[in-house]
Amino acid sequence: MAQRAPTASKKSPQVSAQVIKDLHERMVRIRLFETEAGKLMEAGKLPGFLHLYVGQEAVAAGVMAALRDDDQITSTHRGHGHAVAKGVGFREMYAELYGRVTGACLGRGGSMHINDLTRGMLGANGIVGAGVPIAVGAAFAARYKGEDNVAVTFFGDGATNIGAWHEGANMAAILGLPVVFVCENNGYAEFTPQSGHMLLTDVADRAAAYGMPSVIVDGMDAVAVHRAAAEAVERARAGAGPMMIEAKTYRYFDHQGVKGLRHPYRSDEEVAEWKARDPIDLLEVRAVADGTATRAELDDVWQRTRDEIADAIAYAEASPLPDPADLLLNVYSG
Amino acid sequence: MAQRAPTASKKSPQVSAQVIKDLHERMVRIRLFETEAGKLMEAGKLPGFLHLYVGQEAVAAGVMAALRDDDQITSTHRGHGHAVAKGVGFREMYAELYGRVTGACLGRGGSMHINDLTRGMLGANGIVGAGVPIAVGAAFAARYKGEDNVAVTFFGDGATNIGAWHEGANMAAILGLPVVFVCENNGYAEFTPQSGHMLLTDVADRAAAYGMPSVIVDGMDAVAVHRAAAEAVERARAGAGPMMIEAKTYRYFDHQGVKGLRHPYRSDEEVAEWKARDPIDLLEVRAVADGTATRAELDDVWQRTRDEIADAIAYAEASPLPDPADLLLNVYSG
Amino acid sequence: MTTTTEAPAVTPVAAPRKLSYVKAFNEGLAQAMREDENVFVAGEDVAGYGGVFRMFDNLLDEFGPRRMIDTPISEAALVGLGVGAAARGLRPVVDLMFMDFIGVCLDQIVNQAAKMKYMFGGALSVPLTITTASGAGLGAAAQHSQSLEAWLAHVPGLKVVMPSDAYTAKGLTVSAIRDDNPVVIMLNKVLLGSTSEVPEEIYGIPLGQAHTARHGSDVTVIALGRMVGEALAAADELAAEGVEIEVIDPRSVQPLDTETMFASVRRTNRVLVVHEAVTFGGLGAEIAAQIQDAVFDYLDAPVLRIGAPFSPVPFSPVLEKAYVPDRARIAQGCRRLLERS
Amino acid sequence: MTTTTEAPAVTPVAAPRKLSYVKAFNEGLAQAMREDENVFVAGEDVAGYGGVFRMFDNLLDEFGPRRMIDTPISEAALVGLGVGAAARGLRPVVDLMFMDFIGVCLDQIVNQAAKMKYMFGGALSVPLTITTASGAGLGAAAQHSQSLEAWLAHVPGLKVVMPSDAYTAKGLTVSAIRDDNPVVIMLNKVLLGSTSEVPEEIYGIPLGQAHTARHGSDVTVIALGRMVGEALAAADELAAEGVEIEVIDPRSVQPLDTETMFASVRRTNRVLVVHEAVTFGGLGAEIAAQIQDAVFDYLDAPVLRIGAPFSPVPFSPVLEKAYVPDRARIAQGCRRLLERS
Ligand SMILES: Cc1ncc(C[n+]2csc(CCOP(=O)(O)OP(=O)(O)O)c2C)c(N)n1
Ligand SMILES: Cc1ncc(C[n+]2csc(CCOP(=O)(O)OP(=O)(O)O)c2C)c(N)n1
Ligand SMILES: [Mg+2]
Ligand SMILES: [Mg+2]
Repeated sequence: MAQRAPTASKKSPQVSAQVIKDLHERMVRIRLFETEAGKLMEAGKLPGFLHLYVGQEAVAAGVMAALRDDDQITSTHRGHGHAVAKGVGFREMYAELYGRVTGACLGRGGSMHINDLTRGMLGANGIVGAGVPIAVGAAFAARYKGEDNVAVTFFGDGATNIGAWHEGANMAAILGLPVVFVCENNGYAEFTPQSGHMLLTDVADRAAAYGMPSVIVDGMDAVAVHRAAAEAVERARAGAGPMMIEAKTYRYFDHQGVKGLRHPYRSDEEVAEWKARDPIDLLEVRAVADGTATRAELDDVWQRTRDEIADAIAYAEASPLPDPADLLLNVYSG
Repeated sequence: MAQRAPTASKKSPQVSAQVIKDLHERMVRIRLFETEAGKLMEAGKLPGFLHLYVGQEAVAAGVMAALRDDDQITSTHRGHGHAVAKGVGFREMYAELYGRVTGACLGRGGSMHINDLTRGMLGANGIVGAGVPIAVGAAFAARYKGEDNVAVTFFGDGATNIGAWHEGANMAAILGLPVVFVCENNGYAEFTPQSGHMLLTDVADRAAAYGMPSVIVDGMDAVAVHRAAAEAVERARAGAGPMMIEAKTYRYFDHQGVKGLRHPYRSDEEVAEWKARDPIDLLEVRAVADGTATRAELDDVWQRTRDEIADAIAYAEASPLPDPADLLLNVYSG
Repeated sequence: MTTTTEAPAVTPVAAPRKLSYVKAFNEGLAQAMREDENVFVAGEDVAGYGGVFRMFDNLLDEFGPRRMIDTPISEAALVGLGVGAAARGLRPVVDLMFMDFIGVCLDQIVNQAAKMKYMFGGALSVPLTITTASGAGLGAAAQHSQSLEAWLAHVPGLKVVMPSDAYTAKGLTVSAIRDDNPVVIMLNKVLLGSTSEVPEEIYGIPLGQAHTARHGSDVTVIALGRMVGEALAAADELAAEGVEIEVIDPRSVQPLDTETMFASVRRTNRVLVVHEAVTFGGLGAEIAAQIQDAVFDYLDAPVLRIGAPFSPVPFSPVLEKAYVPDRARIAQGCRRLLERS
Repeated sequence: MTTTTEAPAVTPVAAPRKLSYVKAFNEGLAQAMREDENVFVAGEDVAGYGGVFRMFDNLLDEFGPRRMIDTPISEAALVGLGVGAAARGLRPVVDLMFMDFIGVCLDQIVNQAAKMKYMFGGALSVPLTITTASGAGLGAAAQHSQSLEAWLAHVPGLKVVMPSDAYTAKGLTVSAIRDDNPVVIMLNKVLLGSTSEVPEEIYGIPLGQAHTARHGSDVTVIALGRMVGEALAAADELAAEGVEIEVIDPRSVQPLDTETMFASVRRTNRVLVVHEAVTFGGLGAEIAAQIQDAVFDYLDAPVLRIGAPFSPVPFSPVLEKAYVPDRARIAQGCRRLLERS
């Protein structure tokens, strides 16, 4: 069954111009970071795997704009968007993709382990679903210490089929922890459509199995995501326990890499339908139409970001490689 | 939160006298098998652990009376009731509890691994939830081979919190396999009440997360269980896919052993309330009242079963121990 | 179903057919599926997509959706499905994609598949095959690069094979599927595209029979999986120095054919074991322990082990290269063994 | 938090206090909780019930439900909770009840807890303690009796300790909790009620430091966990025959103090390693491999390993008894070593 693009909400967004600009900038940053990363991979400059986030920007941007710096997130194999939106620097991220010692993981982790504890980014993760219980633990720690930060865990539609996801959801619910569960439903788990991996139309319906409320949002509409996230986050922060958000979204590139397609698992029409509702376009058109931003302002964001990316890539390329003599660095503490 | 005993259905059971007698006999067989096993354990005659099924007889009896011999079941750590009801012999079972070479596992498995492939009993299991995917596999095999047998997997309320349960339920649903999920909700996972391990009142509500229908039955009423099971089994046999039954029931003895209580996790009132609705009493009273069976007929079942048990225990005690020289027997096939 | 078709002697014909490792695996699997209607394949993206490593290419076309099953991301249920189906007489092949994912389903492999026959008093067999891709070298980092054969070989009831080239990838796959026990096939990711001569007809390679890949009299090198090729390359290098290395490929690590190793060491008196896995607690430890026990008096030097250092697999290629043993380190090890009088 | 209070010398006072293994564990845990507000305990029935082995008795009374958490049967989420909480600065103690259940949560232990610091470039520590009961001897059969230290010791980033008596149960527990790395504490089920002298004050026992439990000159016996007591009993038996056995208790198997072993073997020239786990691929293999490598020239006989045979743990006590190594087999092994010239 093909993933259908939700139709745009006609309601005018009830968020401030500042938030709109914030969402826009976060999305542009992700889009350009990822597009350039894809090009670098195609050019053979990056080792390892690359799961690009392009198309899903509204989700990371919308959620992260609702978080404080000390709020914690756990991410997935498709984690760059979350990292960028949470404020992890381009330099550390590209340097990591290049395997340089200046990278976010000192070159030890690569794409799937980018993290930044100073920004509450508790790491991408190579194991589907594994970040879910870790976020539950982060939320536990917050409550234990009497802090009011919350944890957000991102996962795909496919990830909701794995045991750790189920266990993590129930654990958060029974312990009443401040965790927001964000399902980025892009309609596919690798090459398997949602209809091939679960009988439900809405992943959000799974929340009820844990006594957890849930909401479904248009994952191409950053404002819609943001409003839902702000509500869920405030709810969690106030001690009302976990909640789930399902954002219906789409990835533009292949599961891994840029164009590895050898199996027509998605139709051209489907891809086109979703791209026609590109989250950045959508936000820009509305922002210009309602006077929130001028075209020039928006263009300036793109240009500034491009410059920052060029600098970051140059930084990464100029950075030294790790020293094989340090192979055992950080295996243990102390 | 205390587990409340459901009130008895006032509807007169719409099943034949033969089925009533069948249910009665299966329950008596379980009750006596378990009561005697408990005594043997108390007397220090049985090594290992013993998770008694007393109190829950209506579930095993009700479900198994709806199955054919070639239907398959997977069971749990609390598996004697399922085995007895599925027709596994007392001799092999007691001999196994005694660790004799004549036992159901040749003395290798003990209580938690009793099985009988000739009766479709695919084994008790020491790992909570592990039997669930195995039943899914058995159902897969049936459909693959074009056979119309179904698989039933038993599990407790607590087991629905483990990943394998979730994965198994979704797998059965998406593959549309003939599996019946039977939750024996006895209100506790070891010493933790249901309210301490999930936010739901009805475990059956979890079925919706897989697009699976479900039904809740009075697990002290063998007829009610039987009718629900017959429906679910026929549905599965007809190719309509999996379904979940939640039977609200209670265990009379401790989680493990007979009276290991050191923590008042259940009130005397609660225990008494449930015992007042003893599944065998309930059936006997109704059967005598509506003329389905005479007291003498029912007593005869008890007596015959007692005799068979005495014989089986004598058989077990007279059976030889395994020979340590055969330690490596059956590690591999071929 | 345990009969093993012996490998046909590779007679030198006009143009011996070469096949890649992954295609040889695929061919063996397809032939085993043709041979036995009870064989089916289940896993994530194995059917429609043909597997992320193309291990299952074209099988959906030939065998259809009844025998090629795409599953949700639910490895515990996937292996459990295999266990249940095997218990009921089928011969499932379930794919774990990356070996590193085994941590989410090890209970079904170790506590269910491996022990069921024993615990049940022999009442059934579990003819389950588990395929998975292991090994470092692709910059896939710590959670997608492990070689965990030591865990599995420590489990009574399991068998574990590590094909070292296309020929063994096919033959071990066929034997694994024909075997009545749970067998884990560890395909090496770096070898997927490597080619060697592969007979067209179906053939099995006996599990638990080591193969002497090269004969030599000076040092025995026992190499697992991808390290066999590295050892052969090291042998070439050392041959130029006048040193003759014997290379043994155990092919299966459980059961492990130690007799072939002992016999070799009795001749060479020096032995090196090499694998990709971390040295500490790796298979090399078991092999070394058995050798020093069985042929103690023949050893002119302690058994030398080469494996990965005690760290997770690093991402950066410069580190990963230093991490994984290679021909240079093997040659180096052999020289060290020979220096010892 | 990595400072280790050295074990106070056990000075012979009027009536040295004896405590059971499980109570010593409990006392160490309670003292560590008093010492550090960031320590909490989570697991199935650990709070209200005090743990099925009474490991957590009375802790709920003292520390309340904030620090003693009963969880659902969700071991993957339980360990994950610990990983996340540890990453955020707490010092979680999570309980797995039976070690055999590790197969349902190994991913969180091995791919998350153990690797996180490394993969993240050192950005954090994971000061997580995992407690679990291991070992055979209670007729608990194949899924409730395993000793799986070999799996864990093979994982870079983890530490693993195996207390052999009440004294080490307390001290290793304290050190595990104080350690900034993930540490698995394997309590032995059969030892739970066994008693030994245990100081009342809090003390740590350094991880990675073996203890020579008995000095002797004829054979070194390296024994893990419960086997230490068996080895000491065998030593008594052999002493009557005029044979002096040195018994080494590694206490922690990762890190493993091989120097103490090497030094001993240099004096005794004969060594036996004994553990409850299956011999093939067990820790004994690693120890044997290291010893034959490091002190090859000092060995008068090959390193002898004694472990369980290659089968799941059988249920029937008569089989289980034959399965688990004991003092008789250890004594027998020592005699065999001494026969060898
Ligand atoms: C436990 C585990 N199983 C399988 C994989 C391989 N894998 C990586 S991503 C992926 C698909 C995930 O789908 P989804 O959760 O929908 O996320 P998306 O890729 O669509 O963002 C799979 C199967 C894995 N990394 N971990
Ligand atoms: C994976 C796993 N975790 C924990 C246990 C220990 N354990 C055995 S039975 C049990 C409680 C099961 O509760 P429930 O599913 O409700 O079944 P009941 O005992 O009530 O019949 C637990 C925690 C286990 N055997 N396996
Ligand atoms: Mg997806
Ligand atoms: Mg229960």
